[in-house]
Amino acid sequence: MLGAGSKAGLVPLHVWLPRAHPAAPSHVSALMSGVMTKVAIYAFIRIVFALVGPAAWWWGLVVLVLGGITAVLGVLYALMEDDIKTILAYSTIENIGLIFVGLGLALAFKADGMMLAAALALTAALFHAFNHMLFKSTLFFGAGAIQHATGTRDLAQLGGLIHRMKISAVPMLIAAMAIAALPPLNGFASEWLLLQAILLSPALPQFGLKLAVPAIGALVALAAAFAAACFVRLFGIAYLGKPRSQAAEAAPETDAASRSAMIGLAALCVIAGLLPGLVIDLFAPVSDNLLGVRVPTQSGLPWLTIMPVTASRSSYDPLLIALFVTISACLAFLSLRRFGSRIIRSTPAWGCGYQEFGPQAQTRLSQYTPSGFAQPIRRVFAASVFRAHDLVTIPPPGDAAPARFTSSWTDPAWATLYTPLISALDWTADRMNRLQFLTIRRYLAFVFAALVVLLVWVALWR
Amino acid sequence: MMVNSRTWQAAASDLATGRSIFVALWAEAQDDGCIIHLAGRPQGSGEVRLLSLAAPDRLFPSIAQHHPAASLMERALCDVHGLTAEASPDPRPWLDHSTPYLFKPVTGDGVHQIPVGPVHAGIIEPGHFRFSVNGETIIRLEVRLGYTHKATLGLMRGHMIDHAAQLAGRISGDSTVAYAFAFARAVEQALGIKAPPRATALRGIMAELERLANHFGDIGAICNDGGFPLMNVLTAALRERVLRLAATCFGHRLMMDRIIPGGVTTDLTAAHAKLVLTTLTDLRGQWARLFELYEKTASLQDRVVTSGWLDPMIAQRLGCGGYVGRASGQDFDARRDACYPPYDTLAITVPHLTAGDVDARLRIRMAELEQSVTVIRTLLATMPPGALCTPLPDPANLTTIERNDARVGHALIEGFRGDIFAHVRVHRGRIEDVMLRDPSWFFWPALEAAIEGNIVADFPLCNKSFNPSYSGCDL
Amino acid sequence: MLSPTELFSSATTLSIAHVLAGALVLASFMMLYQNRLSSVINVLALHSAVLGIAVGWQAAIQHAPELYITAGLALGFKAIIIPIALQRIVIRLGIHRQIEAVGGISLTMLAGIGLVALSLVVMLRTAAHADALAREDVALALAVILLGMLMMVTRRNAVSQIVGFMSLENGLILAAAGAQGMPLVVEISVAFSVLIAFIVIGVFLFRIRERFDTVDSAALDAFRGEAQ
Amino acid sequence: MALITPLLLQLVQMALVLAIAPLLAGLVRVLKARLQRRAGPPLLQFYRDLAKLIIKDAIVATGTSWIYRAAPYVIFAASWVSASLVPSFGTNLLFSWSGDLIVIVALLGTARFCQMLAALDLGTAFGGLGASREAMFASLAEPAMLMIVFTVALIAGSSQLSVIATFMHSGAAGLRLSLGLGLVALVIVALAETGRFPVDNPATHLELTMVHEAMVLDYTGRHLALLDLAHALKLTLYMSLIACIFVPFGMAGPGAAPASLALGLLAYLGKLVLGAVLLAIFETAIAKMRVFRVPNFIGAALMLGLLGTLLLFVSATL
Repeated sequence: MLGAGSKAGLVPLHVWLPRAHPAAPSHVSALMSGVMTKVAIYAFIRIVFALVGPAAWWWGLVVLVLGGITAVLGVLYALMEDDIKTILAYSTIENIGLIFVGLGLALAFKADGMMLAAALALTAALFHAFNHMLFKSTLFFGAGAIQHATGTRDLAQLGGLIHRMKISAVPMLIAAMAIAALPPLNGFASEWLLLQAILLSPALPQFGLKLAVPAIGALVALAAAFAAACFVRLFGIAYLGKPRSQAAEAAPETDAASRSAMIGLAALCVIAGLLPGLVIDLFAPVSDNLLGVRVPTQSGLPWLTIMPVTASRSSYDPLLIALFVTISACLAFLSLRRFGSRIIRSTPAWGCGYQEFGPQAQTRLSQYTPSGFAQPIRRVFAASVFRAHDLVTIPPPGDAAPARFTSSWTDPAWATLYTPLISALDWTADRMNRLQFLTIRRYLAFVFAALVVLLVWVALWR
Repeated sequence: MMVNSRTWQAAASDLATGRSIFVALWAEAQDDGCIIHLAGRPQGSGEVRLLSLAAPDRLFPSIAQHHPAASLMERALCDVHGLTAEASPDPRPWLDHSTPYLFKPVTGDGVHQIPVGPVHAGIIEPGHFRFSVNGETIIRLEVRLGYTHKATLGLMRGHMIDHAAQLAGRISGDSTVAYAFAFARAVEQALGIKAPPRATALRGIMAELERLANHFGDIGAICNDGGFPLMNVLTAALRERVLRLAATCFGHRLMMDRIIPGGVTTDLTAAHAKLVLTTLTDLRGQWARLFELYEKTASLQDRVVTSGWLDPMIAQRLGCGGYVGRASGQDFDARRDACYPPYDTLAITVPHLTAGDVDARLRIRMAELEQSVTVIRTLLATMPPGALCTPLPDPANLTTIERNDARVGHALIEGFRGDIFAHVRVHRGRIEDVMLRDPSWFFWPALEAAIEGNIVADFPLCNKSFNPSYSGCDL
Repeated sequence: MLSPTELFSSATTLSIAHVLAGALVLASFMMLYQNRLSSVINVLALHSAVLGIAVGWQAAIQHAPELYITAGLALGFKAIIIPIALQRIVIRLGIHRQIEAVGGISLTMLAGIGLVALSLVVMLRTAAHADALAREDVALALAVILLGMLMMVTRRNAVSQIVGFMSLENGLILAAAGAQGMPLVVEISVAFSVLIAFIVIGVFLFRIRERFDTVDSAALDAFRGEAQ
Repeated sequence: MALITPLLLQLVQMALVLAIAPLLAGLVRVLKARLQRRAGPPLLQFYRDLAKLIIKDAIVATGTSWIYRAAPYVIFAASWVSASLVPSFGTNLLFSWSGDLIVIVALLGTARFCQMLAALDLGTAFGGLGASREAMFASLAEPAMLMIVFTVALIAGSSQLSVIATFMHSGAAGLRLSLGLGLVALVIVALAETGRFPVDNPATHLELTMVHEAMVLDYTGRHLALLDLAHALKLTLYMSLIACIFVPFGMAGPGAAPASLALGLLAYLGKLVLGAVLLAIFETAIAKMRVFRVPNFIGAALMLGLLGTLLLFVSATL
């Protein structure tokens, strides 16, 4: 677990990953993210499901909790980073977390003999691993194309690339939407399967699992929502808006080989998203092999729906949904053409009459910066975990000095795990010393804590 | 008093140390260069003193380098008269919009700007706000005005007093009574005449009615910008009743041109006086319920308490008057401290708080509403009979001395925003030099300072709680 | 007049009791969520009103008329008189400023969720043989008590600590009412003890205020020599 | 024949939500105005605005890409399809199996993704402002919604809305605490997702405080019409969702007679009017929150949803 976890990038063993991945050339990083981490997952599956005998249920719980935390923290990192490849590397950590949630769930189900549910969870994990390979490779190719075209990976230097990298922007957009788990693309299909597996958890006999799994479900949903924010930020800032540097303004389109590779991978994302039944059936032999049970065959169902358990429980038909959305959009388009104005005129966006925001402006001061975009999330979510902190100094009236802004955050793994325990010891000693000076509220807190500890003890050991 | 450069600098350092409070800075064009006037008052007093410095080569030692409150006025007068302030910390133009404008510097990673205005979505005056932000965190706010520079003071110079009085009443429409009052008092002082007692009582009533109407409007608008529109529609109804009362009693909703140098133009009949009393009693009952609503709406309290905190130190340094200063611990009210009729016979208590947030500025307004009602009631109860206006001396019938001597007068009048300063020099019935200073000159820099630690979304709320006048600074 | 037990099936009467107990937990959460004194007090009124209804319902389904008195006491004292008095105190003290929750609202609520889960698990484990709904009601009552303690621990302001204490007591009464009624004398004494505690605390508050010009209990700490 | 009726009902449903969405939004506006003692706009003003916007030429900012022009169509289509998948007057919708509640929520997520991209495409401060705030709110609203889905799905044994509605209608769920918690949480999420008080002010003119409006600030003509309609559809969707899960009374079941369908329709409209009244009262009585207080508010929904799910496990062991 420790070995596979550190290889795959589970928190808190993740620290190497975001440093190594961006350092490699793009196609190698694509390979690293897409394949190498999967090797670890493969090893984990092999060891835990096949080699080690029957697993205890709490193994599943441990994997679940680690996976859930990894997913959320990974994507939070990604949201705060400015370097495209580092963002992608952190997002890999998130996806590994999601895959481990699926694996943990499968372990737990298996330990309790719920083989069908275990097969569903395992399939979801494998499906997600497959999807991740597709869209993450596309994204790394795209990142490579950006780096090649502009010479930078810093989001703060990019912008407006969609106008110059017209073709490669499209697979990039598809991959971004897929990794953000949006229907009808493949990322959503695997996440939907995972959630369906989570919905089966009440049947688990252990109370701890029953209570933990929905909480993990909340973490999965949180990670998915963060991922959407993260990739809106990545795509929206790199490709949309106006260029933030000369290099971005003059970026050439990437070469045909990269383009076609990206398009091919993105097309696979779309196909896997629209026809998830086929992919699920592809993984059926694996669960058959490992668990002796397989998820019901999906490809024969009418309208290519997927229906993991029973029809009355849930079903999802991405093809039909996509068709509906397309038809509705076309209907809207056609009826507006028929009944409304067809003219589109174009004028510069209002820049308050200032040259620096006008059509001829060189600087793009009014556009959101990547760190500005992430600031609300950083302030709300990262303030405690990452000790994210913004410091503003405004000189008093009449002082001509510039106003200053600094923003900082730290990786809690470094701060809490890798810094020596000595400081903790110091702190404890210090605290012991202060026990005698407790306040009323702290006395209360101690009584309260003692009560809670007692209750926990009753809950777990009685 | 004409001074030399050394005394000038000494006066500036007096301002910097807080021994005296800055009131106004303006310039007057002469045949040979300019004369710069500096008005100040001792700390805690309403007695304004003037210093004048000749600037023959269009150069003068900057006041702003010692005292930041003077910065905007210094920049404005440099633009109007083509002067240069030596060693000025901020030599950028203020009214002159012909050149590109450099906003104050900001350093740090990931900083971007949000430009707002001068065209706004609401019906407000033009002003440009430049926010340097990182996401929601405001790193710096800078205000740029001067979009409606009307050269009002220039239009007044050389004209007859009655014409100038009309212009004075139009400097900031919401304070038309206060401006007319200030101008009239300055002219009366210059000409050495006194308005009849009945006229001063009526002036007081009008000034307080204006205060009532504007405070109602402000309280509603603050709550509206805090996302509580209900309060706005309710106070708008109260404001409307005050305006209609003014229209009925004085013939004009805003009571424009009702105060003239020498007195007032409209009398208040006994029936109308009764109407004022009954309306006020009725309004008072209504707003008591509104304030209860304000205090009990926890979601609204959550918005206003602690938002837009203005440091009392900064309020003091900038010489902020009115509700802005009084909410940040400044105990100054021209009605009490400059002691002009009709307030000289009344006991004015000045409410002041130290919290300095939006809530405090709103509570000051509420306290002032109560006080305005008391003042109006007292004035109505003790209304003296008599003439409405003392005629101004006819320029044709002046003595030789009077004909050759220009006469100077100034006044400090408490408008609804704060103390309005008026200065005139009259010569043969014409205005030679004039300055009318709005309290907003100090609110704008205070707003820029108060935004520290606030987020972008709270700016409209903070701004509304200051409610500075654009027009008053675009003279 | 028909009693509820005649009107509804026993499952429905019990599930209504259950929902009322749950509503009390919800009210406790609402209390944790508030960060303004006057709204905390309003939620206390709501909390006590829900308690009154819950106890009243218990009285009806258990045919225990003495419980009506408890319900009446809860409604009269804790839902009306004490909140009004506390509001007056707050207004007289002039503390309309924000009360800081130690460690953020969301974190506190998350801890609250954990406490609810804990009390459920504990009750399921310890009272496995008891009647299911009674067991759950006790579990919910325990949750209310724990949340009340949490409220006291996470708040600095003395008034909100009092409110937390009152909600804690509400939880106790709920537990007692659920357990097939307790003697009336106990109830009355509980109610009176609350009242007395309230009066004492009221006086106490003004004393603190007089001496330290604040009701932030951190100021007391400073006085005790622990300068923070 | 067995297929024709559900198909017809599905088509009626699609037309219905599209037709009444502006009416509902207009009704809320009128009610709010009345509560504030204003006359307010006419009830049908929203339709007039749409008609006016549609015949006007569209103006787009220079330098925007095809995403800016395509986004309104995608957003509108996704909102319309999701709204059509929520059972309103009858549970027997033909395509209800093509997506469960999770899919509906995710489809709205797709619409939001496009909205945020379009806002960033403008390259102005307000687009970024709206998008970054939306991202912050959504990152809590989506998990909260999912916890509500969990609660409801675990009670009904399905995440399929038509199954849930049938189950709830049958009364088998009974009075459950978890459902109560879920309702409170869903109301909070609905307020946040539809940009109502206290999260966003749909009627504000203050650019700096906007969320949704900031993202559509530069849209004009038919594009704006689509976005406004999509926004109104979202409001209808959430009201229908609350009605469908928590007050399914009067809904026509599968194979219902025309009379009961008509009754179902009446009941549905009645529920919407009631919802509009409650929303208007709530919005009048409360002030908008500080931006950084909103995460607490939506976070409370997340906690309640989680609590609802946890309590459910306890109840399930009865």
